[in-house]
Amino acid sequence: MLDTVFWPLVKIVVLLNAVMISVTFMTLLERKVIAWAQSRLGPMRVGPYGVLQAFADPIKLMTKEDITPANADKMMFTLAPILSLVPAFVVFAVIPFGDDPLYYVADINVGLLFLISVTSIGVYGIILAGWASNSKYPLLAGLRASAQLISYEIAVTMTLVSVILTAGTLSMVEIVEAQRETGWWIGFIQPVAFVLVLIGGLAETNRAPFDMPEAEQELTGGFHTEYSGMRFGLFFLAEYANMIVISAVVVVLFWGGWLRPFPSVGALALLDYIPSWIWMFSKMFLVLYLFIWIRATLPRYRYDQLMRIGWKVLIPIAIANVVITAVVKVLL
Amino acid sequence: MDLIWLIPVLPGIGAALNGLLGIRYFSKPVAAAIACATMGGALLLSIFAFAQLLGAEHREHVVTLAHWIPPIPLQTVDGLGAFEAPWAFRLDPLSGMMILIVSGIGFLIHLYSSSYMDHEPRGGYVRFFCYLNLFCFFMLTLVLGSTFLVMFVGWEGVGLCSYLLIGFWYHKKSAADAGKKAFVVNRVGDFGFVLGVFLIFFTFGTIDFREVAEAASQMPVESAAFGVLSTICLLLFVGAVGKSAQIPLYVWLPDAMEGPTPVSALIHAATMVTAGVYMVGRNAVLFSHAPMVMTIVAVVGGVTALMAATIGLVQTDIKKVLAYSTVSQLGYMFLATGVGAFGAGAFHLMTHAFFKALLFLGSGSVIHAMNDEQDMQKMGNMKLYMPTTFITMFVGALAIAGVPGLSGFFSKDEILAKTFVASPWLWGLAVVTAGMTAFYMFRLIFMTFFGEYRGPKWGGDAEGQADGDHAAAADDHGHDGAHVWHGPHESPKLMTVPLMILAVGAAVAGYVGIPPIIGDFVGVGNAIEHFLEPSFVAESAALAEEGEHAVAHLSHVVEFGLMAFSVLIAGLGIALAYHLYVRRPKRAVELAENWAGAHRVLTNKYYVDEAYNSTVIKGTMGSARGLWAVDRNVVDGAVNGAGWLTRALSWVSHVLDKYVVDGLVNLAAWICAEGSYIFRRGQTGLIQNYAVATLFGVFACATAFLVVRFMG
Amino acid sequence: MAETIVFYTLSVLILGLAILVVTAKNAVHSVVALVMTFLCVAALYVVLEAEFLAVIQILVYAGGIVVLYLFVVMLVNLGRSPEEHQDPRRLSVFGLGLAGAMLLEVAGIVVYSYNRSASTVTAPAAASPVQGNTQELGWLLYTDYLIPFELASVLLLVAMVGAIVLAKRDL
Amino acid sequence: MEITPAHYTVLSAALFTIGVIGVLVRRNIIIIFMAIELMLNAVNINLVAHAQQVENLVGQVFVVFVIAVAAAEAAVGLGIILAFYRNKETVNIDEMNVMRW
Repeated sequence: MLDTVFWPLVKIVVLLNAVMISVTFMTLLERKVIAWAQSRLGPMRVGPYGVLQAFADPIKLMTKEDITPANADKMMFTLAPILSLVPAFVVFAVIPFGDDPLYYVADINVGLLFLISVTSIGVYGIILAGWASNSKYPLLAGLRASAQLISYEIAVTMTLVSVILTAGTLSMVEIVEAQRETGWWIGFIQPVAFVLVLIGGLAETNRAPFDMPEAEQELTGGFHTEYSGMRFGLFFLAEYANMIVISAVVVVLFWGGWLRPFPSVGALALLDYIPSWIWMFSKMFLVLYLFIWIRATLPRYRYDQLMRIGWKVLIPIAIANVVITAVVKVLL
Repeated sequence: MDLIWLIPVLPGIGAALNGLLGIRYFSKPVAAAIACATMGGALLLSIFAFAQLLGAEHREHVVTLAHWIPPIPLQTVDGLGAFEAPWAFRLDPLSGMMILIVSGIGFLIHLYSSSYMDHEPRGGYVRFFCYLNLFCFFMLTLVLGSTFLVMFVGWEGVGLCSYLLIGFWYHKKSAADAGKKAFVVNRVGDFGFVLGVFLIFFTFGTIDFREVAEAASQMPVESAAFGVLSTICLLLFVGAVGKSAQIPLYVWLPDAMEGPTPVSALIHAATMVTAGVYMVGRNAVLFSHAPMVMTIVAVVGGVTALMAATIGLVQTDIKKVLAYSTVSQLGYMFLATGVGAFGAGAFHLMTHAFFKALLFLGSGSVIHAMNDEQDMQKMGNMKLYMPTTFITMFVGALAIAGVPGLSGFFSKDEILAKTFVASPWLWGLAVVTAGMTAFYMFRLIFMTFFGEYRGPKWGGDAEGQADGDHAAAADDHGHDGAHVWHGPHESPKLMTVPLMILAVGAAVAGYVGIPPIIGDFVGVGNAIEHFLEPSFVAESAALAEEGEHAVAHLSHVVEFGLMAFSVLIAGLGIALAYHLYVRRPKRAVELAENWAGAHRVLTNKYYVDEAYNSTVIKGTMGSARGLWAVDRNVVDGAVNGAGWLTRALSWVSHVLDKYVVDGLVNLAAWICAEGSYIFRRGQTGLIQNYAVATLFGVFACATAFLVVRFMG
Repeated sequence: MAETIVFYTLSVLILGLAILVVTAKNAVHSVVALVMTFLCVAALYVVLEAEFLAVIQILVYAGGIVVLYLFVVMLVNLGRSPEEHQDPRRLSVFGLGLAGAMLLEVAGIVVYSYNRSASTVTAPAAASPVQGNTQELGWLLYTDYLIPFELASVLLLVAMVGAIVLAKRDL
Repeated sequence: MEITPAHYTVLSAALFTIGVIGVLVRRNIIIIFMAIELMLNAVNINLVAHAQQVENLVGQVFVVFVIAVAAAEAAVGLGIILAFYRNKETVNIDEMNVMRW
């Protein structure tokens, strides 16, 4: 009972808190990085170099008035942010942050599939938020967002199939183990898949340059226009949690997870003294930094271009990649 | 030699190109170039093939291109035979000579035409070359064909082209009528030819020339009885008579002069009309076995020669003179074949092709120069204006008249010699004809080129201006539609060069067939006769027995005498012509007045056309009218009566249908419609009600199951 | 014990949400209830040791099909309720009763049958060369059921083409 | 109390009946479609439960096929609904009777 219920519950609590705290610092990091990219300083007032801004923002959100529009569908209006947040948190259950069972909640044999399917639930939060607001801009944004998410989900899933073929397993832990055994990170074997997953990940988290659902100029803020206070905060939390998930997935699938660089080179064995979770987190940080960097650099796509790229470029490339991978796999 | 099939096909391609694309898209030079190029190609191929044939051991080569008609079982005299017709072409000495003539003269005439037809609008010009090429295609098919059927394709094809070309200026009623006449008259002959081919297949079970000849050579010579071979030959000869314009079917040829002059030269002088002679020669073995028919051939040929020559004496239209001359010369050829001298006939065919084509082209040149004037009475002194034409035509006239040293002398003399052996009577006819030939040809030359100019005046230009200017004028006057005539002038180079080539041919072509009397003297044999022999003679035991009389040779003295006599006669004819038409032109008119009756008969061509008109044509029309009347009154009456009866019956049926049958049908429908009101209520269109019905069915099944389980 | 609790909890959730699907006035509420139902059914699959199916259930049903329903519901956003017009000839009440009766009958049959033959003779599956639910399922699909599997892919392709043809205003 | 396949079967029957009722009673055709999905799920539960009972995965294979067919059905069915809605401005099944008689 202790092992099956208690410790997992402890791990879940720790993990969720860690995620929430890291999200707060993510927002700070993003503001700072974009500011530096634009030759600004970013938040400087709260704490030294604005470090405490990370806590100021959540406190502000939590204390603001929570408004529900008069003609909104109240039940759905409340349900939507929850539906959005829950899948984002649930997927953390299958992500291994280190080589020891201590560092992950569960290693289920269909881990990757579980991850894909649970993230696909997240779309309901967005679409219902748009609909429940009973306002035309959120509705449009919600429809756009869901269309975008579904489209790119296909591309990403197809791409992941090639990764699964390469690793030969669906379990996240075993995928990393497979990379240790071959000595090659899958990112080197499947560079195309990596690029596809990166692009798809950006799109699925509604990040620039695919931040169509929250395009302020067109939709006055997107599907959460009518939201305020903590309910808005939940959406916010879900988005950044999703970013962390994507970064973790990219690292686990392509860049060896918690493995040190060149896991097959014995000469670098001294790097093993660094704990595995530090490798994991540093790699995730690099990926997250890349996301912010992209946001600071690239302009937003137009909606039709976005859909066209998804259907006419990414999906065909993903399918071709699967076919080539399968053929190579059979031949080897 | 395996490429001989290309010889006919090349002009065929040209015709297809010009006919399918050219009439819409090609310019005049392009069309002419295509036509001339294909003919030139055919000529080159013919020369190569002929050269190879000369070098070959076995002088016969058959190329089978494809199977046209697969073997069909048909009834023959000895049971079932397989009627089979491959697309096969046969090259042997006879056809080799013919393809040289056809493609050679054809090529020259194509060249000539490209200038002669320049007045035509573009469409007509291209159409002309399409027809001309098509004609060459069919003519070469005819001479190269290895079976009667392939030959017949060519035979009918040239007839068609002849019709098309005679009626080339179809807007002119006389031309259209002449074409029609040629076609209809030819039909009579073709009918005989087809019957002959049928009989051949029925008799021999094959239609291949070689096989037929071999089979025929095994049969006895029908010198006494008129047997099956004689019938075949007679039927074939009917075809030849039609195609080669012999009595009684010659009437179409003079009328055929309505066509453009190159056409007259090519089709109605050099090639097509000789097809009959070629066909008889091709079937020499058959004819050799039917002496009675040979006699008919000889007599028909002789009589035609004389009759046409007499008509030719008085004609004033330059082309009509040449047309009757052609008929007459063809008569000569038949005379030769009729007396068994197939080689001599073929030889004359060749020389005649040269000089008659030359004469026609020359006359065309003159007509051209005279602004389409054909009446010799309106010409005169043309030698001043067109020296090249005059010289070449003069050579042609000398050749046809039989002046020693030129081609006509050799071929004609040989025919005369062979005829003398067979029958002095026929020889007499032929010699008289020869004299007349000399007379009317030189009458033509003298009326046209000598004497005073009698034609219409032309504007501006002073008489006797230098020839060069006119030639230059001739070159550009073809370009404008409103063709202004600047007086007689020499024709352009494209027309005169073929004339010169033909003149050379007419002069020297005879030397391939030097008669024994001279040949023995100089030490040269009769090359052509020797060359052609394999085509005419098959290994025939039966023939060899009776062969003595056919191959009997004349002594040199007799032959020399005959030759001298014919030369004398020809000289007399020329002298008479000179006397009557150069020295004392008035005398000719007086003569015509003194012999007014005979002159009228001759001018009206013995009233043959009128006779045909009043008998054959009137008879046909009358019987047609009678049949029409029968058709209208009896047949139509019967049909109308049947129609009335049907209507009456159908009215009865209609009444029955409407009230009885329809009533029953409507009753059934009414019952259905009324009955459906009850059931329609269930069809609500509510799909859920249907689902309820389904569910009810499931429920009933489950209930039944339960009932059976627990109650039963 | 744990299984019993989980089963009954999930059963109540499934049936309750399913009733909500059928009775909800607002179609969007129906759709949300449907998603919940499917998630609970997925959980039931996990209980039944069918992890792969559970994931597929979420991925395909919840993540795919029901999103499609939601889309259509939003696109067909009517000014008037589609339930306004009612044909007087419908047999809804009769159908309702019939369905209830059916349920009772089936339940009776099931209970009776299982009580009569408490333990069914199980046909043990042929020894599979691979281990694990997903692998075994894949093995079956790609060996014994290869042709139906390929046919299903063709069916999906046809459905895709058909849906595009139907939905596109002008091709 | 042990959970037997009978429990699952009864659950399945209940879910199926709810689906049937939805099909028979509702007039919004989209909801009818959703009710059909419920019925399919009821069948799936049955299949999976018995597959576990007889320790044979064939039942699960069939569930995979059922899901594939359900996806196809949803795509085409919703396409038809959209096309119909464009023409008639309604999704009420009682008004969809143009092919009656």
